[in-house]
Amino acid sequence: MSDTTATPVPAAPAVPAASGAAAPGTVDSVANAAATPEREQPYAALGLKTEEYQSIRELLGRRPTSGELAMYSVMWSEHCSYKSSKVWLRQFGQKVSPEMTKNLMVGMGENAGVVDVGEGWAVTFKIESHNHPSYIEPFQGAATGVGGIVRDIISMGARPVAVMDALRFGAIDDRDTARVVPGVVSGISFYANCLGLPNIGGETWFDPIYQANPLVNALAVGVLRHEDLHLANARGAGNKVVLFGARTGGDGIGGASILASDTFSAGGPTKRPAVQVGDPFAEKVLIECCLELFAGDLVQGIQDLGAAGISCATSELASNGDGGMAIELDRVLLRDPSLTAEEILMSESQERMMAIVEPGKLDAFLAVTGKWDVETSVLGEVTETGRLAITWRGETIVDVDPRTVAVDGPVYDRPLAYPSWLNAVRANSASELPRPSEGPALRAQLLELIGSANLADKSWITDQYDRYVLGNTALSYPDDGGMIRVDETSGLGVAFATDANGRYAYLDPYVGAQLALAEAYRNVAATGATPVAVSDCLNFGSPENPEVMWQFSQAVEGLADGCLELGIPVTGGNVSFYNQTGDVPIHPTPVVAVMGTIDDVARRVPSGWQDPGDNLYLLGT
Amino acid sequence: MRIGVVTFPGSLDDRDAQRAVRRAGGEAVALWHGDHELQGVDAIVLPGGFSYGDYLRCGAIAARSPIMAEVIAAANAGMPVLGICNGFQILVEAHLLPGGLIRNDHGDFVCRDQKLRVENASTAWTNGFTVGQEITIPLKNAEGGFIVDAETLKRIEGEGLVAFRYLDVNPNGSLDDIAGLTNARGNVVGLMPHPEHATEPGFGPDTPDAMRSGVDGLTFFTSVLHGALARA
Amino acid sequence: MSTIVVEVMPKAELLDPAGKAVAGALARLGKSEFTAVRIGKRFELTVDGEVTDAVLAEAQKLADDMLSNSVIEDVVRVYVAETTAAGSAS
Amino acid sequence: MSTIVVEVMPKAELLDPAGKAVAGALARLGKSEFTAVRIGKRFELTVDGEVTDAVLAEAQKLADDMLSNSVIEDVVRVYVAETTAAGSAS
Ligand SMILES: Nc1ncnc2c1ncn2[C@@H]1O[C@H](COP(=O)(O)OP(=O)(O)O)[C@@H](O)[C@H]1O
Repeated sequence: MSDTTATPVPAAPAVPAASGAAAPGTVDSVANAAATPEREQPYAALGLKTEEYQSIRELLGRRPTSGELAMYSVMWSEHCSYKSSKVWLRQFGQKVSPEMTKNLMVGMGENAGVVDVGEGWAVTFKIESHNHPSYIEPFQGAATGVGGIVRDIISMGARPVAVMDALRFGAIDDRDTARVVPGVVSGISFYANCLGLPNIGGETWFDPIYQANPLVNALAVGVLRHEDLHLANARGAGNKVVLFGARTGGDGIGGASILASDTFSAGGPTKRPAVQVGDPFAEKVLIECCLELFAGDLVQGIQDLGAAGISCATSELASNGDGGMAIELDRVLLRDPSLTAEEILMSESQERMMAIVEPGKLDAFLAVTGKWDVETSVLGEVTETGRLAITWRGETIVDVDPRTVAVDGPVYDRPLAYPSWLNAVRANSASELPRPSEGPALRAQLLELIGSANLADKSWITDQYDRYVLGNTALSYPDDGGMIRVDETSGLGVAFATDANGRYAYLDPYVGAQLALAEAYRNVAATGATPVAVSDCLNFGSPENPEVMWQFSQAVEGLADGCLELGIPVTGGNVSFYNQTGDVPIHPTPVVAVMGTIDDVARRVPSGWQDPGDNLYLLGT
Repeated sequence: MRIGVVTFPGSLDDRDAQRAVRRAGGEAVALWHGDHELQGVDAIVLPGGFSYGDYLRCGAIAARSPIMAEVIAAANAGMPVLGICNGFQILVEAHLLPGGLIRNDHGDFVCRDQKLRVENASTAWTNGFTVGQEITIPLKNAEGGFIVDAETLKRIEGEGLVAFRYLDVNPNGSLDDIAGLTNARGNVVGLMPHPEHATEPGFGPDTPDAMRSGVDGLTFFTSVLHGALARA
Repeated sequence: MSTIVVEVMPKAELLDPAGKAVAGALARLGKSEFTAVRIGKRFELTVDGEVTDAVLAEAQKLADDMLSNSVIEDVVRVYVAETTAAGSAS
Repeated sequence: MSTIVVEVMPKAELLDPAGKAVAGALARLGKSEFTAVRIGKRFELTVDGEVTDAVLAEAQKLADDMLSNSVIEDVVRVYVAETTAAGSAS
C-alpha cells in the first residue's frame, strides 16, 4: 500500500500511531480471543442482551474480541439494526403497485431513497431524528442532527439543496423549555445556514408529553443527475478504502447505542462525552469536495459516517459489496491519540465519509481532497475473502462476516398489547364538553385559541433560518409546503411538507398515521405540486412495552395502507424508539414527509391572498 | 464586462452572485481563494457565506487568504469591489472599509426582507440608484452589527461614506442604522443585505405588488456594468 | 470597582472547530511553531466595590451554571483581576 | 509541550452586546452584585517544546495581527501558561 496521508494538512500534524494508550500486548486480538474463551465481557453495559451475546459467540465460533464486541454492540443496537421495527417496516416495500415504484431509482434500505423527477434529474430526501442528543445538549444535538441527515444525502451522489425541521417540545411555560427551544432552533439555524441550505418549512408543536423528550426531526433534500447516483457498496478487489473529512476523536462514543437504546441515566460504557460537536464548516467543505469527486468519477462506492462510525461504514460497505474488506485501523487520523481501537471503531465524530476508490484513481482523488484541505487516509482495500478484517498494532482484532454485523442482526417480533387505557381515553370525547354560546365565553375561548403556543406565529423560529440561499426557493415560510426549483432552464421543481399529530395518533395510531400522511399530501398538493413519494420518522416509546409496540404496528400499517391508497411509495425514513420519560412514553408521533413534483415552479400556488377581488371557495367536506 | 466572484471555503452565495451578474448582463468569472490570479476581471464580488466557518471573527481568516493580496491591491488601484454580508466582513477585516461587524444585538441569526435607504448613489455599485431611494433587499446574518469608535463614525458620516441605512427596523443594532459603507473613492462597497437575492422575480423579497417579486438588487450589478461602459 | 475574570475553555476531548480553523490558517501562513489552537471565552464581571469571598463564590457558581455549559466546556479559572490605573483588568 | 495564552477583550469604549445581554440576564436573576459584563476570547496556542523569547514574540505579533482586530478589540495579555500535571493550562 502506498503512502496514506496525502493531504498537506494545515491543522495538527498526523499523530504517530504508536503513541496510543494501549501498550503492546494488551491488544485483544482474534488469536487472544480464541485462547481466552472464558474472559468476561461487558456486553450488557454495551446494550447487548445475553442471547445476543451468545449468538455473536456462535457466529464467530469463539468469543468476540473487544473490537468485535464494540462493532456488534453498536450495529445491533435498536438505532442501527431496526431489530424491533424491521418486521413491520417490510410492509412499506410490500404494499406497493408497479405504478408506485416505477419512478423509484433507489428504494428503502439505502442511505436515502431516490426518485426520478424527469428531464434526467433525480431527487433524494429523508427525514431523521436526533431527539435524545437534542435534550442533553440542545444546540449541538440539533446541529449534528442536521449534519447527519445531510451526509446521508451527499452519500447518494446528490447536492443537498434544502432542509426542513419538525420539532416537538414540552409545555411552553416550563422552565426547561426555555433551555431546549432556543438551543434547538439556534443549532438547526447555525448548522444549516452555515451549510448554505435554505430551510423551506417544518412544524413546531408544544405538548407537556414531550417535556423531557423533545422530538427533533430534520429532513434534507438533494438533487442529482441520474448518472451521478452513488451507492454504499465496496466492490472490486484491490480497490482502496479511503476515510476522509474530520479527524476521529472521542465524541459520542457509546452515544448512539446507549442513547438510542436505553434511558439517559444509564451512563455510557466509557467516561468519554456522549455528545458530539458539529463543525458545519468542515461539512460544507466536505460537500463541495464530494461533489467534485463525483463529477470526476473518482469514487466507486461511498458511505457517510453517522452513528456507529467506522463500525457501520466498513461493515455496510463490505456487506453491500461483492467481497470483503481489509483495514488497518492504525491509519485512521486521530484528533485524540489516546483513543483505543474499540473507541475508534465506535466514535461518532462528525463530518467524515468513507469512499471506495480504484487504485488508478487514487492520485486524482487525493488531489481533490487536497484542494479542499480535507484530511484523507487510505485505510485498506476491498478483498475477495468475504471477511471484514481489521488490524491494530499489527494484530488482527476483527475478523467477521460483515453481513452478520450489518445485515443479519437480531430481528424481534415483539409482543403487542392493545393499551389498557385506550378505551377510557376514547370514551372521554370532546362532545361531552360544555359548548359556550354566550359572547363572553366565546370571546374567552377564541382568545385562548389565538394565544396558544401551537397556533401562534412561528416567525421567531423561521426568521432564524436562511430561506434565500441557493436562489431556488420558490415557496417557504409561511407557505403550506416548501418548494425548490431543480432546473433553472425548465423551471422543474419539487415541493415538500412534513406533518404529524401525536394526539390523533395517541387516540388511534392507525388513523393518526394516515391523517399525518393526508395532511402532508394536502399541503404538497396545495402548492400546485403532484405528490410522488413519502419519507417518515417514526417517534415512539420503548418497543419492549407491548402497548407501545402495538401503537407502532398500527401506525406502520396505517401509513402503508394509506400510501397504497394514495399511490405514493415510502422511500425511506427512520425509527426512533425509547422516547419516554421514566415509564411514560411520548404520544406515538409518526412524522410524515411528502414530496411532490411540479413541471414549472412559476405555476406554484402560494398560501397568501394574491390579488384584491379574488373569489374565495371552500372545498371538500 | 467580466466580474469575478471569489469562492472561499465556506462561501455560500457565490453561485447566487454569479447568477446575479449574468442576469445583469455581465460575464461571471469564478475566482478561487487559494489562487493569486484575478484572471483579468474588471470588478470583483466577495460573496456571502461563512468563510472558514466564521471562526475567530467573521471574515478574519478569509481576509488573510492568498487571493486577498491581489484583491486589496486591485481595490487600492480603483477596481470596483463589492462585499456582500460575509464579503463586507472580509472587507472590514482587510481594512478596506472602516469599523467592525459583531454579533447582532439580539444574539440570533435573522433572515428578513429589509428595507434600506440609499445614502450614496455615486459609487461604482450604486450609481443606478438615486439618493434617498427606498429599496428592499433580503438580509440574513448573525453578525451584522456595525461598530466603530465615535471619532471614525463622525468621519464616516461627515465624508458621506454611508452607502445604505436600515429603514423601519434596525435588525442588528448597527450604529447609526448603517447597513453598508463605501470607501472615499467609491469603488469599494460593502453591505450586510444580499442584493444577489433580489434579482429574479419569483425568488426575491416580497413587494406590495406580488410575493417574492423584488428585484432591487439588480441595480447593484447594472450600476457597475454601466459605470464600466461609461469609462470605456 | 473591581473586576472578576472567568475563563472558560472547550473541553479537551471535544472538537473545537474554531480552534481547528485558526490552527489551519496559521499552518497556511507558515507559522508552524504553533501546533494546535483552542479558543475559549474570557468574561470580565464588574463588581462595585470590594470583592468579598461571598461575591467570589457567587461568581464561581455563575461560572459553572451560566457562563459555561458543563456538557461541552470547562471553567478554567475564576479570579479577581488586579486593576491597573486605567481600570482595566491585566 | 507548552501553552501560550492570549487574552483578547472588546474595546472598552465599544458596544459589547453579548456582554450586555448576559448582564441583563444577571439582573433579571437578581444577581445585582455584578454591574457589568464583557465577553472576550481566550486562546491557547500549543507549542512543541519550550517557549523561547522568539516564539513568544511571534505569539504577541499574532495576537495583534490576527487573533484580534485592533479596530474593535484589545489584546489584554500574552503569557506562557504553567502547565499542570494533566498538561492543561491553568
Ligand atoms: N420548525 C420550523 N421550521 C421551519 N418552518 C417552520 C417551523 N415551524 C413552522 N414552520 C413554518 O411556519 C409556517 C406556519 O406553520 P404552522 O403554524 O404549522 O402553520 P400551518 O398549521 O398552517 O401549517 C409554515 O410555512 C411552516 O412550514
